[in-house]
Amino acid sequence: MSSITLDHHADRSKMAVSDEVAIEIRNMNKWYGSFHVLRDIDLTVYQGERIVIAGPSGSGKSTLIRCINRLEEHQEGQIIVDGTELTSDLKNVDKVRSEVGMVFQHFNLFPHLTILENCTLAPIWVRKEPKKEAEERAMHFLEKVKIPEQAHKYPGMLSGGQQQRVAIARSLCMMPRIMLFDEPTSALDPEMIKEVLETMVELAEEGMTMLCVTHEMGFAKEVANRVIFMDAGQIVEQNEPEEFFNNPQSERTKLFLSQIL
Amino acid sequence: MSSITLDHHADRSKMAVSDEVAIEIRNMNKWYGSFHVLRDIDLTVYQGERIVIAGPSGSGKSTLIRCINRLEEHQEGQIIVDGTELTSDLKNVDKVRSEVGMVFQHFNLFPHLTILENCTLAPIWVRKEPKKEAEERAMHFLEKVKIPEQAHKYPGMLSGGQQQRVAIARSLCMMPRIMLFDEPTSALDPEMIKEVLETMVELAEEGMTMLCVTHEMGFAKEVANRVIFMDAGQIVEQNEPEEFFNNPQSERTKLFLSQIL
Amino acid sequence: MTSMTDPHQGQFRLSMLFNDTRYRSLTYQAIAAILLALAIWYLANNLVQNLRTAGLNISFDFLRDSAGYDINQRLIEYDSQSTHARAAIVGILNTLLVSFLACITATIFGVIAGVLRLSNNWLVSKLMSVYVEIFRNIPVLIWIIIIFTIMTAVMPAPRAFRGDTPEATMLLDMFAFTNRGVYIPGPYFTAPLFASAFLNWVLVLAVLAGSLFATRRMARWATGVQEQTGVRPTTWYFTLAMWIVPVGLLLMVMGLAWEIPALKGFNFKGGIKIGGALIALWFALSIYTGAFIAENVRAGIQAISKGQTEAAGALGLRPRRTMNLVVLPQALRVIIPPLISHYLNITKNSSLAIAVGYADVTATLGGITLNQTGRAIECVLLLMAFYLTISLLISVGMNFYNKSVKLEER
Amino acid sequence: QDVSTLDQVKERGKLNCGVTTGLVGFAAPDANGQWKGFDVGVCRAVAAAVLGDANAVEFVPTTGKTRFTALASGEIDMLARNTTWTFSRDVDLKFEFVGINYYDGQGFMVSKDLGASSAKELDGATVCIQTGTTTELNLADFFRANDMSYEPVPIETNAEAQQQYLAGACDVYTTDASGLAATRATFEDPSAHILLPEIISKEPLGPLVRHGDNNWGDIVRWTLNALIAAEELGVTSANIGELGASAGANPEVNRLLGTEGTLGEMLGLDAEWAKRAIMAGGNYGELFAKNIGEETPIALARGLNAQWTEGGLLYAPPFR
Amino acid sequence: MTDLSFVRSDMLPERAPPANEVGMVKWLRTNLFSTWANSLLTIAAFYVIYLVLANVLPWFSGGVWTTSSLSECREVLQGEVGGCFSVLTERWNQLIYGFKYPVDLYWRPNIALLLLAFAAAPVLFFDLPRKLLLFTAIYPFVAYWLIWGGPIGVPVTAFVGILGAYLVFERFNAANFAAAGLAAVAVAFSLWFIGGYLVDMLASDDPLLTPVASRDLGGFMLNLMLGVTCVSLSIPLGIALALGRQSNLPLIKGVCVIFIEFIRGVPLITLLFVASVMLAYFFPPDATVDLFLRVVIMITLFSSAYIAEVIRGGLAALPKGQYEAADSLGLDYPQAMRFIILPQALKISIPGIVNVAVGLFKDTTLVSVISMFDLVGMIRGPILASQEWNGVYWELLGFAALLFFVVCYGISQYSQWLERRLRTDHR
Ligand SMILES: Nc1ncnc2c1ncn2[C@@H]1O[C@H](COP(=O)(O)OP(=O)(O)OP(=O)(O)O)[C@@H](O)[C@H]1O
Ligand SMILES: Nc1ncnc2c1ncn2[C@@H]1O[C@H](COP(=O)(O)OP(=O)(O)OP(=O)(O)O)[C@@H](O)[C@H]1O
Ligand SMILES: [Mg+2]
Ligand SMILES: [Mg+2]
Repeated sequence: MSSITLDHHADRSKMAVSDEVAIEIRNMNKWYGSFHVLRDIDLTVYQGERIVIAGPSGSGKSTLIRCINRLEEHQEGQIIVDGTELTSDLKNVDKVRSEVGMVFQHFNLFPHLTILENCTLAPIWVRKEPKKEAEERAMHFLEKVKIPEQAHKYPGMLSGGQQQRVAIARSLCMMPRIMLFDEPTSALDPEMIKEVLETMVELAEEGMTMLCVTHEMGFAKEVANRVIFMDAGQIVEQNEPEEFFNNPQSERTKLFLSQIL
Repeated sequence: MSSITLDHHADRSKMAVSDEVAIEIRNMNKWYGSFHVLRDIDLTVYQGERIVIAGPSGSGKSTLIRCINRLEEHQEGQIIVDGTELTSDLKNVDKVRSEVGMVFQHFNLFPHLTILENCTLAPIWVRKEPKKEAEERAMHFLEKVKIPEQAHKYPGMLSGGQQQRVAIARSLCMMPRIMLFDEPTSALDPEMIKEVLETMVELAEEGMTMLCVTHEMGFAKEVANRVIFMDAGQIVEQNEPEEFFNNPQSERTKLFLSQIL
Repeated sequence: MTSMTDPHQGQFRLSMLFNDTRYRSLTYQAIAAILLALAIWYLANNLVQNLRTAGLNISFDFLRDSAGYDINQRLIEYDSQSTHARAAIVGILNTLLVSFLACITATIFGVIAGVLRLSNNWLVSKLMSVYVEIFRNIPVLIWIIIIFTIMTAVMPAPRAFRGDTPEATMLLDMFAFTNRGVYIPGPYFTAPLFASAFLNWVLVLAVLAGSLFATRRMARWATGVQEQTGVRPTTWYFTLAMWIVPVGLLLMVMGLAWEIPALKGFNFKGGIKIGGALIALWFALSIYTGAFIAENVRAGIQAISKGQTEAAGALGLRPRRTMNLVVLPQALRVIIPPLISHYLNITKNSSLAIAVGYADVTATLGGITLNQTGRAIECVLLLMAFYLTISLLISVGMNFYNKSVKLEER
Repeated sequence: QDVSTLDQVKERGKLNCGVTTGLVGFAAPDANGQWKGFDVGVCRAVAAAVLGDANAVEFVPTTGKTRFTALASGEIDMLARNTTWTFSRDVDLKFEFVGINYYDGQGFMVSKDLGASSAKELDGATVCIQTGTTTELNLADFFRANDMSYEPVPIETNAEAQQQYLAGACDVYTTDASGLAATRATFEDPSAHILLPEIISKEPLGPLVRHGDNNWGDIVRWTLNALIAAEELGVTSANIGELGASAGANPEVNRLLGTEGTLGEMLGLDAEWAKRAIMAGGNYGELFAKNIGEETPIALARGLNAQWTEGGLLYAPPFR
Repeated sequence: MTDLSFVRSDMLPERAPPANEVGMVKWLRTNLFSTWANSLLTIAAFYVIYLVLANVLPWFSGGVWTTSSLSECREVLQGEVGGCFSVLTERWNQLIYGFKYPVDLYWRPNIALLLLAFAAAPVLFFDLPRKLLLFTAIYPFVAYWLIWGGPIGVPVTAFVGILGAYLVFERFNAANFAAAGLAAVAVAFSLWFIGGYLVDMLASDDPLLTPVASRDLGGFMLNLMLGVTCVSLSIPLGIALALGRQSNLPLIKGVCVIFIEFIRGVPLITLLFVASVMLAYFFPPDATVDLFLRVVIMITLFSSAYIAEVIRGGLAALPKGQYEAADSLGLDYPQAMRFIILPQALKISIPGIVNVAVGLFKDTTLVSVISMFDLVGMIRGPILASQEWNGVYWELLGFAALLFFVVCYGISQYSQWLERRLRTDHR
C-alpha cells in the first residue's frame, strides 16, 4: 500500500477534542440475512475526534459507518448520534442525516447537475434555505476545497480528485457536525489522493468530527487521534496512532500492519 | 511507463539464435485506403530471435505483426514465413497461420468455452488431433503457464493476467514456431503484468522465435536480442537492446526513449 | 432475535404510521389496498349495475350451445352443429398454426436478411437495409391488408381457369394459384397399412423419427472417431441415405400417390388447399417480423467482437469453422431472447387475422361467437386468458433458456 | 333505471341513435358527412317527435359486434340498424324490438356469368358473408338442409365483402336482400350481377331499445307506427300542414296529429309529436321511396313492405 | 548472423497506393465483386432493383392525378401503364381528416399540428432552452381546443385546475409530499368543479370555435392524435408503474407487475375489443364515455406497460451510489426521485420510449378493426367501397404505407441519433 506524504502538515495541537459525545454505539449487532457482519460493536466518538478505521477487506468497516447514518439498518443494540437514537422512526433518521455528512469511495456526484447545483440541492430542499444563501455557502465551501472556478461545470468534466473534493464540499454544505468517509481516496490516482487528503486534513484542523475508513496509513498517523482496527465484524483493537502503529497488541493487527506498510 | 522487475531472471546465454531465417519481409508496403501505413519494410528474423518492436502510437507496429499472419493484407513486397510466401493463396495462409501463434492485447479468449476447450479447439479442428492428445498437450501448456487448476473454468471467471496466460497457452497448443505478441500486457494491472511477462521469459528461454510489440522496456532489455523502433510506418532504427537503449542513433528514437523511460 | 433497538416499543403514536419505517410501509400498502379495492369495487359495482339494468348475467353456458356457423379453415372436425367451445378451439388451433408457420419463415427471412446485411457486398447489404427499414416502419396491419388485397385482386379467380382458352393455367398441371388460395397435390396411399389415414401418417412420422435417431447415433459415432483419431469420417452420404431410404421404402409399400387438384364446380377440388387468408397473414407476419429479426441477428453477430474472429483466424480456423464454432454459439445467446419475444409478437399480431377473414381465435371466439351470442364480456375474457397463457408459457420458457446459457462471470 | 331515457334525451338535447357503419340507402353519410337513409329517417323522426328537431341526432356508427353493447350500456338510446328481431335477442339479450320497419330476408347475389339461377345450384361454392348478423347461421342451416357444402369467407364490413366478391374471391355474396340490392347499386355494372330468387330466412328488421324503460319503448314504437299509419291514412309531408292545422274529418288523423285527444300527453310528449315526426322525412312511404324505392339506384320494390291494404305486411295498430 | 543494427537516415515520404488500391476500381472490387459468389449476389441484386424500378417507374410517371373516378382514370390511361393517383387528390381531405370533419375547419387541426412541432421540440432536443417547456405544458389544452372546439372555458378550466394543483403541490411539497399530493388533487377537483359550473353558465350558444364531436375525427389526423395523446399520457403512467415495480412494498410491486405482465401478454386488438364492447359496462350507467376516449384509455394503458419496462431499464442502469448519495444528503424518496433519479433515468430511457412511441403509432391503425375511420379505416371502408374508387388498391395502400413510413422512419432516425449522442455524452 503506498503511503503518501502530505505537503501540508497537520498541526495536531490545533485540533481539540471535547468531552461531549458525538456518536455512541452500544452493543450493536447487524446481520445480512444470516451472515453476522457486525458483532457487539461498542464505540464512543467524542466531539472533534478524528477516527480512522482500518481492517482487512470484508471486515465490516463500510457497514459500520453506513449504519451510522442509517444507509444500513442495524438489528440489535443502539446507535445514538448527537443525542438522537437511530430507530425506525424516520424523523430521527432525518435528523441524524442532517447532522452527518458522508463521502463515498466513488464520489457519487449527480452527473446531470452542475457542481454548484450538486452542492445546493440538499440545502435548498432539505434545509429549506433560500437559493441565494445556499449558493453563497456552496461557493464558500468550493473555495475551501479549492475549486470555485469549476462551479458551473458538470461532474463528468472534472478529474477524480476534483470530483471527490466536490463530494466533500457537497457534504459540508449541509453543515454536518460529523463527517463519514468511506475509502475516499481508493478510487483515485496517487496525485489526486494527495489533493483529497489535504482537503481532509484542513477539515480536521477545523475540529470537525470525522470517521474515516481508509488504507492511507500516512493520513492516519498524521491526523487521527484514534485508529480502530476491525476484523471479522468486530473491533479488535483501538489506540492512538503512535501506539497503534509502533506497538500493536493483537496478532491480527500485527499481521495486517505487516502486510499494509 | 512503469518498469517492472522480474523475479525470474532470463539467462540470455541459454537463448540461441540460429542462422536459419524464420521470417523474411522484403520491401513491404501497405495502405489503408490511401493512407500509407507501412513503408518499405525490410526485416529478416532468424530462428530463435526475440524481437521487441517499439514506437509511438499509430506508427504501424500492430499492423506490421498482423501482416505477418495475414490478419491484414499487404499490397506490395513480400512476406515469407518459414519459406512460405504470403499471397492470396489460402493454402499458404493456412500453412503460415499454423506456424505462427498470436497473442492479442485483449486476450480474445472464447468466452463460451472452458479454458481447456479454448486450448483444444484449434488442435482438434485445424490439426485434426485426437481429442485426448489435444487435451493432454493443453494441460501441459496450462501447467507451463501455471494455471492447470483453472482448466475447467470459463474465461470470465479468471483475472486478466490469468486470461492472458491462457491466451499464450492456447497459441502454444498449435505448436507454432513463431509467436507474435501485440501489447500483451497493456490491458493488465501491474501485478498481472509481471505474471505474464514471466511466462514470456520462460518461452524465450526455450528458444521460441518471438516478435513482441510492447512498451515494457524492462522486458526488452532483459529478453530481446533486437529492438526495432518504428515511426510513421517505417523501421527507423534497430539494434541490440544495450546499444539501443544506451546509445540511440536517430533523433526520433532519442525523443521516444526520453519520454518512455 | 430480540430487539433492543426500540425503547419506545410500548408507546405507539399515530404519527408513527407515517414516520416509522416499520409501520410506514404497512400504512402505504394499506392505503394502496384501500384505493385498489375502491377502484375494483367501483368498476365491479358499475358492471353489476349495468348488467342488472340490462338484465344480463355473466355465464359461460353459451359455450356448450351449438355454434351454428361454419368455419372454412379447420384442423379438427367441426361443423355448424358443433359447440361454441369447439369453434373456439378451432380458432385457437388456427392461431397456433399461422403463428407457428410464421415463426419459422420469419426466422428464415430474418436470418438471411440479417446475415446479408453484414455481407461485404455493398449493394446487397444496402438492399437488405432498405428491406428492414421499409418493413419495420410501416404498420403490420397495412402489410396484411396490402398483401391480402393484392392477392385477391391480382391472382386469378378459379373461374379464370375455365373455358377452352382459359385466362389462367395451372403450374405444371399440379399447382393452382387462385385468389382463394393455393391448391397443391395432396398425398394419399393406395395400399395403406391401416384403415385410418391418420395412423398411416403416424407410421411415416415414426419412421422419420427412427431416421433422426439413427443419424444422431451416427453423428455421435463420428465424433467418437474424431476424438480417437482426430479425423472426422465423412458421413453425409450415409446420413442422406438414412433419411431417404427407409421412408421411401415405406411410402412405396403403401403406394403413395398424389391427388392433383382439379377444377370441379365452383372451386378446385382435391389436393390440399392453403387458404388465401392464411397465406396472406402468414406471409405478412413473416416478412414484417423478419425485418425485426434481421436487426436482431445483425446485432447479435456484431456483438461478437472482431477480436473473436481474429483470434480464431490467427489459430488457423477457416471462416466457416469460425462461424460455427466461435461466432454462432456466442451470437445465439444474444439473438435468442429477443427472437423469442418476436415469436410472442407474431402470436399476438396474428390476432389481426380478423382483417382478412382468417378464422383464428379472435375471429371465432372474439368475432362470430361474440356477435351471435352477444356475450361480449365472457368472450373477451376468454380471449385474453388464451393470449395470456401463451405469453406466460413463452416467458417461462425464455427464463429457462436465459438461465441455461448465462455466461459464467467472475 | 333511475332516470328515464326520455328525460336524459331531453336534457342532452340530442338523441343518440345507433346506425350501421355505412350501408347505402339505409344509413350512410353522404359526401358532406350528412347521414342519409331509411334507418336514419327513423332516428330523425324520433328526434323530431321528442326534441322537436329532426337534426338533433347524434349518429353513432356501430358494427355487428359493438351494437348490442352500445345499446345495453346506454351509449345509444335506440338502435336503428338492420338488426333482425329474434327470440334470443329479445329475451336473452334483454332488448325490446319496438316494431318492424323493414321485412327482409337473406338472399344471394351472384355474378351473371356464373350461370346459376337458383341457390340450390350453389353446392361447393365459396360464399362471402358479412358477419355479425344472423347471416352465418341462416347460411349454415340452408346448406345443411339442402345437403350442400360451401366455403364460408367471413368478412367484417360490407365494403370489404363487396370487394372480395368483385375480385372473384367468392362466388356468392350473401346478406339481407335489401343489403344486397343496396350493394349492387354501387357496382360499376349492376346488371352483371343478379339476386337469386331464394330468400332463405325471415329477417324482420326494426328499431330496438333496452328492456326496462317501457315509456321510452312506447315513444319509439309509436313514432314508427305513426309513420306507417300516416301513409295508410294518406298523411304526407306535403299535406300535413294543412291537415294538422285544425281538426279535420278523419278522427284518427286528428288523434294522430294531435288536433284531437291527448295521445301525446299520454306518451309524455306534446300534442304535435307525431306531426313533427312525419314532417321530419315524410311518412313511411315517402321515406321508402326517397331512400330505397324503385326510383333510387337501389330500386327495391315495396313487396312485403307495402301497407296491408295493398297486400303487404305493414299494419299499424290503431291510434286511439 | 549479420549485424543487426540499422538506422534510417532519411525518412520515407508517403506514397500513393498502387492504382488498383484506390478509386472506383478498388471500391467495385472490394464491395461488389470480391468473390465470385459476391459477384453473383451483386448481379441478382441488380436484377431485383431493375425489376422493382421497371415496374414502379412507368406506373408512377404515367400516373393520372386529375380524374374523379377509376373508370375515368382508365379512359385517360387507355391501357397504358400508370397509377390512378387521382384518388389521392380527390379524396385527400378524407384521407387526412376523415370524412366528417368540417371542411372549413381544417385550419384548426393544421395549426394544432404545427404547434405540436414547437411543443415537442424542447422534449426531444434537450439542448433547447428549458423555458420552451412552458409552451409544451399549455400545448395539450390549446390543441384540445383547436381540434374539438367548443367553449374555451373547458380547456381553460382544465388548465387552471392543473395549474392550481401544481402550484399547491410546489408550495407544500417541501413540507410533506403525501399531503401536498392530496391537497393538489383536492384543489384540482374543486377548481374543475367550479370551472364546470362557470363554463356551463357562461357558455354562449355559438362559441368562438365550433365544436366538433370526436367521432367526426378521422383519417391520418386520427392516427396522429391517438399516437401523440396516448404516448404523452402513458409516460407519466409508465413512470409510476416503473417506480411501483421497483418498490419494496410487496403489494404495490405485485399490482404493478401483474398489470404490466397482463397488458404485455395480450394483443392490443383484444384491448381495443375491451374498449369497444366491454368497457362501457364498467362506467356508471348514466355516464357514456365516447369511443375515442375509451380507445385512448386502452391504448394508453397498453403503451404505459411497455414504457414502464423501458423506464425500469433506465432506473436499473443508474448506479446504486446515486440513491445512496441522495439518502445520505437527507433527501426523501420523492425528492430523490424527482431531482436525482428520474432526470437521469428518463434521459437514458428516451431512445427506448421513442421506439415504443413508433410501435404505438403504427398500432393506432388497429382502431380500424373496431370501426373507427383512421387512415386505414377510411381506405378499407368508405373509399375502397365507393363506386368511384372500387379497385384502386396500390395507390391507396401505397399512400398509407408511405405516410407511415415517412413519420416512423423519421422518428426512428431521431432515436438512433439520440442514442449515439447519449453514448458520447459526458457521464
Ligand atoms: N448488501 C449486502 N448483503 C450481504 N452481504 C453484504 C452486503 N454488503 C456487504 N456484505 C458483506 O458484509 C461483509 C462486510 O462488508 P463491508 O463492505 O462492510 O466490508 P469492508 O470492511 O468495508 O471491506 P472493503 O475494504 O472491501 O470495503 C462482507 O463480507 C460483505 O461480503
Ligand atoms: N482498419 C484500419 N483502417 C484505416 N486505418 C487504420 C486501420 N487500422 C489502423 N489504422 C491506422 O494505421 C496506423 C497504424 O496503426 P497501428 O494499429 O498499426 O499502430 P500502432 O503502432 O500499433 O499503435 P498503438 O501503439 O496505438 O497500438 C494508425 O494511424 C491507425 O490509425
Ligand atoms: Mg468497504
Ligand atoms: Mg497497436
